[in-house]
This record gives sequence, structure tokens and C-alpha cells, in this order.
Amino acid sequence: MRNIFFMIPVILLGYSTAFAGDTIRMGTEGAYPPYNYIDDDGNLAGFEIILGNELCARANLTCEWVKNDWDSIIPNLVSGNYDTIIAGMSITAERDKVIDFTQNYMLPRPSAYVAASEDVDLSGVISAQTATLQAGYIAESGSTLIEFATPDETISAVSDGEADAVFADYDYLAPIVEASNGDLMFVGDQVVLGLGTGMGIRESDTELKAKFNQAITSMKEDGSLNKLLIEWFGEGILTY
Amino acid sequence: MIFDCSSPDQLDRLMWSLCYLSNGKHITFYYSILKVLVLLALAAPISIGLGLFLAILAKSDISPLKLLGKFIILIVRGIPDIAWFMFFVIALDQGLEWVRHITLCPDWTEPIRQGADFLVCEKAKLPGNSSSETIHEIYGFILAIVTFSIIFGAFAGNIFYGALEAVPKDQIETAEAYGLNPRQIFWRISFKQMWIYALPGLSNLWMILIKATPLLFLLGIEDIVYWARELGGAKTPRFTEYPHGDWRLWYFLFLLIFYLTLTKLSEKVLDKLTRKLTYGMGFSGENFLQRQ
Amino acid sequence: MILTCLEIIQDYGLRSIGLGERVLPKTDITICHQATLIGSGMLWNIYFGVLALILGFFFAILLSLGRRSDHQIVSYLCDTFILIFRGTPLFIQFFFAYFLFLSLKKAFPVFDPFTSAWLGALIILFFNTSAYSANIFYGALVAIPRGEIDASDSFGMSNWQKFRSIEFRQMLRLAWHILMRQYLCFMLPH
Amino acid sequence: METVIELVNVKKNFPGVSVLQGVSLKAFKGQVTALIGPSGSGKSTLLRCINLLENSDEGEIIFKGNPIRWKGIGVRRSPKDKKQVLEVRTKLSMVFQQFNLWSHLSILQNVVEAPVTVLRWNKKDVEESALDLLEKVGILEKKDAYPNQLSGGQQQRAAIARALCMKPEALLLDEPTSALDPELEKEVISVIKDLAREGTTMIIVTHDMQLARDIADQVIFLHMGKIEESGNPDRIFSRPTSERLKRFLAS
Repeated sequence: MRNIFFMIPVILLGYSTAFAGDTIRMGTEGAYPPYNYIDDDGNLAGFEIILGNELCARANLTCEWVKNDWDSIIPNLVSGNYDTIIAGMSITAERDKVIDFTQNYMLPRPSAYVAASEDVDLSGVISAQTATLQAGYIAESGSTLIEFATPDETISAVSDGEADAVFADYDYLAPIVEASNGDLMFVGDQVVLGLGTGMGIRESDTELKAKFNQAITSMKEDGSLNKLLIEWFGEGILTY
Repeated sequence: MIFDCSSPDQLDRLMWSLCYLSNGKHITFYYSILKVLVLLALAAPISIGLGLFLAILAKSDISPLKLLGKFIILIVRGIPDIAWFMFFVIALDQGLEWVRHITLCPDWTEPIRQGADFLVCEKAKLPGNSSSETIHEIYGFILAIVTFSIIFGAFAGNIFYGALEAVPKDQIETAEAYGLNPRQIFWRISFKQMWIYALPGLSNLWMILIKATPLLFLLGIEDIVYWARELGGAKTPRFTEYPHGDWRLWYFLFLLIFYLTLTKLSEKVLDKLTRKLTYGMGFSGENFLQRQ
Repeated sequence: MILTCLEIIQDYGLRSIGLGERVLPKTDITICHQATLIGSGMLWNIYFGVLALILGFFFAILLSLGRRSDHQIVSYLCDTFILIFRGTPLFIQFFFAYFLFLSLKKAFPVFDPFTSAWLGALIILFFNTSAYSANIFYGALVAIPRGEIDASDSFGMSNWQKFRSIEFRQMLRLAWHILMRQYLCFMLPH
Repeated sequence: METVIELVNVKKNFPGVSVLQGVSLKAFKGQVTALIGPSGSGKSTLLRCINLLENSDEGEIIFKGNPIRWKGIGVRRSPKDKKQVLEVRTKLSMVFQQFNLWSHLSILQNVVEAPVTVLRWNKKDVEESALDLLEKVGILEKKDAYPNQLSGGQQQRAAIARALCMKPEALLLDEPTSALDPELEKEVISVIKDLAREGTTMIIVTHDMQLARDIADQVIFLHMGKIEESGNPDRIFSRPTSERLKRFLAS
């Protein structure tokens, strides 16, 4: 009787558990080009998707991508909805308290301000994505912070005049500034924040962390990581 | 694709729009609209079934069952929906996994909770890690339907309970006078007459259910709101064949029209149903609705 | 203990409306901190709730009268207004209105304040409760016994007199309970 | 003469009010017993006690020689044997002041409902006799209508057909005409008179003295929960002895 009861969801879900192998579920945001985004066909694309697939191949893991909103990306890792976060997430001491990180696969990158005019006052209203390094930085800088759930909206806020400037990752901003035909521009100084970008992994998952660390090291050593970085972020990128 | 969309930047406006609206990303958007309709189509009958069950429990002569029925209705209605959406799904998911964990992996010695982490053995995971993302999405969607059904089932239960109470006492007394036993009275008289008293409440609940569907995003499901925001947001040419400015206004206008149509259609159908049900029952539909 | 709590209230009590400390405390978060921050957030609830309900109450009366009006265009407009705001999810209305105000603002600077929550969200809430309340009022207006209206006609009351002394009171009396129940649902986080 | 129902010293209290203060009576087979009296005298309660819709607190109710068996005493008294209750209720069919037709069933369905579900009679036979009865009360053409589409008089006639379809030992009629306009009253009265002429056993509570006089074999005058006077209609209406009855008839 008990067993029948517990079998119902299993039957419903197609005996999914029968072949439990080494499938790793990779959580990403899908809204943060060039790191990760959804292409025209509705599939995930971007630097981290290529990187993640390569890392999985090197670690001999089967990987499955999962899209998740940024706000809840850490809680859902912790509660086991997926096993890694690979979403342009900077390694910070604060996050490290809740989850673990692999070694970084990108060196610390500058964050920058983008505004609609040159003479904007950077102590005014600055937009940033919720729960990011940049939001934390603005909150402490004395400017007025307005937060948005998606990176998209932080840019719109500037175009729409909601915010005086947006403060975000330089690599995310660069293609947007380029495409704006001069409507948007970099202003102020760049600031380097965080300890580089790494994969988030549950604190208890030490084995998985080791596997990925090893894979990242191997990509660093044979230069394939550098090649990938340059391909996606241009020659100016800091390489290993 | 049906059209030749290989180089969108060279297409004329109409073809461009057709190609744009039929690209893979938009198909997922249409698919999310379908999700809303499927949710409605499944959650409504399940809620009604659950509501009937709860109302029958609450009307039972056996006092523990009666209390149980009333208690469930009260609890679910007393807790704000938002709380249900935020916590219930996680609790349900983890509860299922926990139960499977103790049955499927009895040898597991490590604690399930390690700090903030919730860890069950590989076999106990729902769905399993190796199942495809589609299975995971279906599982999430089933959880969403369950959540909606429980919330709306309790509300429906309350409506049915009230409707059963609203069946005139003399109709029941007459049945008693003619020797019908309590069972027969319940099923042949109260239960059948109850529908007409429940209908206004149920119509209302259906409208609320329609308007609650955008809350799917709270359950981590990529719903129409997610895709409207994603598709509407400005796109730079580097990452898409179809760059455009901020079109979110138009996507949300579309959603407004979608919901308005759904409401209007429902209104028409429910009106017809009311008229049919109230036929000969002594209240013309409109008068009746106003009496409520 | 009480003193430090007072200090916390001073620092964070008005945070949600942009006064006092901006940065949240990182360590030593006490119950007092949490209560103060939640309370501070509730300031908004009260602001939105009270303003939208009060304004909506009066607008709803106008709308319900408009819907009952013999003037076809007026009646149609009021009916459509009620349909739109009752027939679509509030959530979608918020989004739509925000983007609408954004585009309006580009063309007309008058709309500048509309994209901020204190005004934009208020307007939508105001319209929304107005539509729901108007529907209740309309139901009540129609439910006033025909005989009472006939009686006031027979005493030669003007339309305004009829409304003020008969219909308005009857309407309030009939609608009151449903209205209060709705207000309660509106204020609770349902 | 065979006694269908006999009451011996039946008492009934509602909280704070004593409705029946010891009523004894006999209703005979083939006869019409009329209960008259001012409002609040307990006539309807008495009828409901007979049909066991209301539990009396004290006294005997004897149905065809068998006393009802009780459990508990006083206000907590209730029938002991469900089968017996069923027997009484199916053999004494009630006609209500407000007709109480089941609003979700058509007229024909109303008539066949109880014989088929309670007595488990063959549905075809019941329908046949139902149609006969509907013809008899003159509303055969309304058999597929719903109760609320009928006038009060038609509804009450349908209710009478419904009661007769149980083939009861007696009909209990609780002010069957008081909810009707004078015009509609006539239709119902003529049906009741026909039934009386055919020798249907009836206990009827009524305000209509003319009706009581015309059809009753026995008239019982209730006042303040007690039988003040009883006898054949001629005597009761022409030569009342008690002051109260005189005053009641004069008003």
C-alpha cells in the first residue's frame, strides 16, 4: 500500500529515477548577454552555455540546462532544483556564506556606469539589478539606488529617464551602448568589484565542486578558456 | 519555418513581422499562453471536485469528518494566497522528496538538512536529475496545478457549503415527510438544488481564477508575463536577428486583450449556464444574481 | 533594549518612503529591526489602501450612475471602464500602465511623476477599486425597489432630489456589506 | 370504525412556550377530520407531530393500533424505530401550506419521486398512476413544467397528486388553501371535495370554515394547545357550546 502510494509520482513522471546517472542540472538566468541569453529560436546561448557544456564534457558529466530568475537563483540551488549556478555570478564573501564557488573562470571584471548624456550626476538615481554586487555598491556609495529584477529593465530605466544612469557589468553594457547609436554612453569611472566569476555549487556538494575545479583548471592550462573569453568578450579581456 | 526567414534584415515589413512572430522564442510565448489555458482547464474541475468533497465532509453527520472539512476550508481560506504560492509548492516538493527519501534510501545516514541545503539521495529526487528539462517543467506545472486546485478548491468548498445551507428548509422537510432517508435527501434534493445557489459564487471564483493565472511566475514557471517581458525588452543586434526597441507596452497590451477576451467569453458562457440551470426554478437569472 | 529599539525605529521607520538610513544593517538584525522594516513597508500599504479606497469610493458612485445613465455614450464608456478593470488581472494592469506612462512621458513631460510608484501604482489601484466598487453600487442601484422610485416621482422630486434622498441612501445600505467585505479583501494581502 | 391515528394526551413544548397541552383525538378511516382554531393554537404543530416531523414530548401516538415507540423523555424524546417512522411517513402523506414542491424537479418527477425512491415501486407503474392523478386534479398538461412556472392553485393540486401517489392511508393537509388567492382557492377546494366524496381519509388543518363544514365528518376546535370542543360539523358550527368557539366563529 505504502509503495503504491509512493509510486504514483514516479509512474507519472516516467520512471525518471530508474536511470539515475551523473546528470548535473545547471541553473542560469538566460537574460544576461553575452554571458547567457535566449536566442531567436528560444534556446539558451552565450559564453557560459558554451563554457558549461565544455566543462561538463571534460568532467564526464551529462548536463541539463535550467533557466531560473535571478532573484531566486541561489535559494533554488540550495533547495536542490539544480546543482550549479553558472550565470555570470561574481564570487563574493557574502554569497560564499550561503553557497560555495568553484575557482573563477573569469578574472574580476570592471563594472561601469551608462547614462543617456555625458554630464549626468552620478550621485543621483542609479539603477542596478536586484541582489547583485553592483546594487550593493550603489547602495553604499550614497547615490539613490533603484533595483530591477532583470538586467534588461535596468537599461530601460535609463532610456526611459527613470534613472540617471545604470551601473552594471561592463561586458553586459558594451554591446548595448554600441547598439544605441549614441543614445547611451559610458560615463564616470569603471570600478572592479568581486573576486571574479565562478560557478555556484551547494556547500555540501564538495565532490561536484572538485570535478568542476579540475575541469576549469584543465581549460585554463590548455588555453581553451582564454580562446573562448576572447571570442566572446573581445581582445581587451583579461586572460589567464 | 513556413516563410523564408534566413536574412530578416532584408525582409519587408510584413514578412519581417511574420518571421519575428513565428520565431522559436515566440513559439515559447504562445506555448506559455497555452499553459494558462491548460491550467484553467485542469485547476477548475479539480477545484470543483475538491470543493464538493470538502463541502460534503463539512456537512457530514460524523463530527470528526465535519470538523476536518470545516477546518481545511477555514485554514486554506485564512492563509493569504501569496503565502500558499510562496511556500506551499516548496513544502510539497520537499515533502514528497523526503517521504521518498526515507522509503527509497533507508541506508542514508547523512542528515537531510545541512545548513540551508536540502539534500535527499539521488533516487529520491523528484523528478530525477537525469530526467529531461521537459519532465522537470511538467512536474513544476503539476505542482502549480495542485497549488491552484487546493486554494480554489477550499474556496469552492466554502461556496458549496453555503449553497447546501441555502437550500430551503421546507424542501428538505417535505422530503422527510415523504420518507426519504438522510442519504436520499442529501443526494436527491440538497445536492441537486445546491448548484443553483452555488453558481453565482462559482462564476465569481472562475473569474478570480482567470485573474490569478499571472501568479504562475511566483511558482517559478515561465509564464506569459515572463515571456512578455523577455520578448518586449529592447534587443541589440549582436544577439538577435530581430533587433528592436522597447516593445513591452505592446506585449502587455496584448496580454490585457487576451485576459479581457477570456473574461468576456466566460461571462457569456456562464450567463447561458445560469439561464439554463435556473430554467423553471423560479428565479430569472438576472434577478437571481442580484439577490445574492 | 527599548531605547535601542527606538533608535532603530528612528533610523529605519520611514525607510520605505526614502527617509532615514538607506543601507540595511548587515549584522545583528533583531526582531526590532524586522518589525520596524515590515512596519515601514506597511506605510505604503496604508498610503495606497486608504487613498485608493477613499478616492475610489467617490469615483465608483459616479461610474455606477454613469453606467445607469440614459445617455448611451456615457453608459457605454462607464461600462467599458468597469469591464476593463474588472476583467483583467491587476498584475497585468500595473505592468501595462507603467509602460504606458513611460511612453507618454517621452512625448509629454507632464507625465514625469506617473512612472513612480507613489502615483502610477496609486492610479491603477484607484481605477481598479473604483471599477469593483462601481459594479457593487450599480447592482445596488438596480436592486432598489421600483416602487420607492415611483413614490418619489409621484411626489415630484427632481432627479437630484431623488438621488440624494432616496437612491443614494438605499444604494449605500444595500451595497455596504459587500463593499466592506471587498475592502477587507483588498487590504489583506490576498 | 377503524382508527387510523389516535393521539392520547400529546404534549409539546417549544422553549418557553407550551404549544400542545395534552391533546387526545381519533381519526377514522374514510373520514375527514378538520382541525380549526385561531392562529397559534397549535393546529399545524399537531399535524407535524402526527407525521413525526416534530417530536412530541409526552403522550401516545398510535398509528393503526401500533403505538409509536420512543426513546428518551421530554424534550429529548425521539422515535426509537426508524422503520416505524418511515412507515408512518409513507402512509400519511403531507400537503403543505406553501405546496413545497421540489423546485428542481418537473411536476411529473415531483409526483413519482417518493414512490420510486422510498417505496421502490416500479417506475413505469408509478408514472402511469401519476399521470392518472395529474389528470384527476386537472393539470395533466403541466406534467413537464417546473413548479415555479405554475400558479399557486396548480402547484397545490400537483402537491395533492404527489401525496396521493404514495397510496397513503390518510392525507394530512396543513392549511392547503391559505396561501392562495380566492380565485385559485376554488380549484383546490373542489379537488379536496372530490377526494372527500370518494372517502379519502384526511386530517385537514384549515381556516376555511365553509370547507370544514362541507367536507368534515369530525371537527376539532383547538385553543391554546388544548381541544376546546369537538364534534360533527353541524353541531360545532350551528350549536357551539364553549364561549371561545362562539367568539371564534363570530369573528
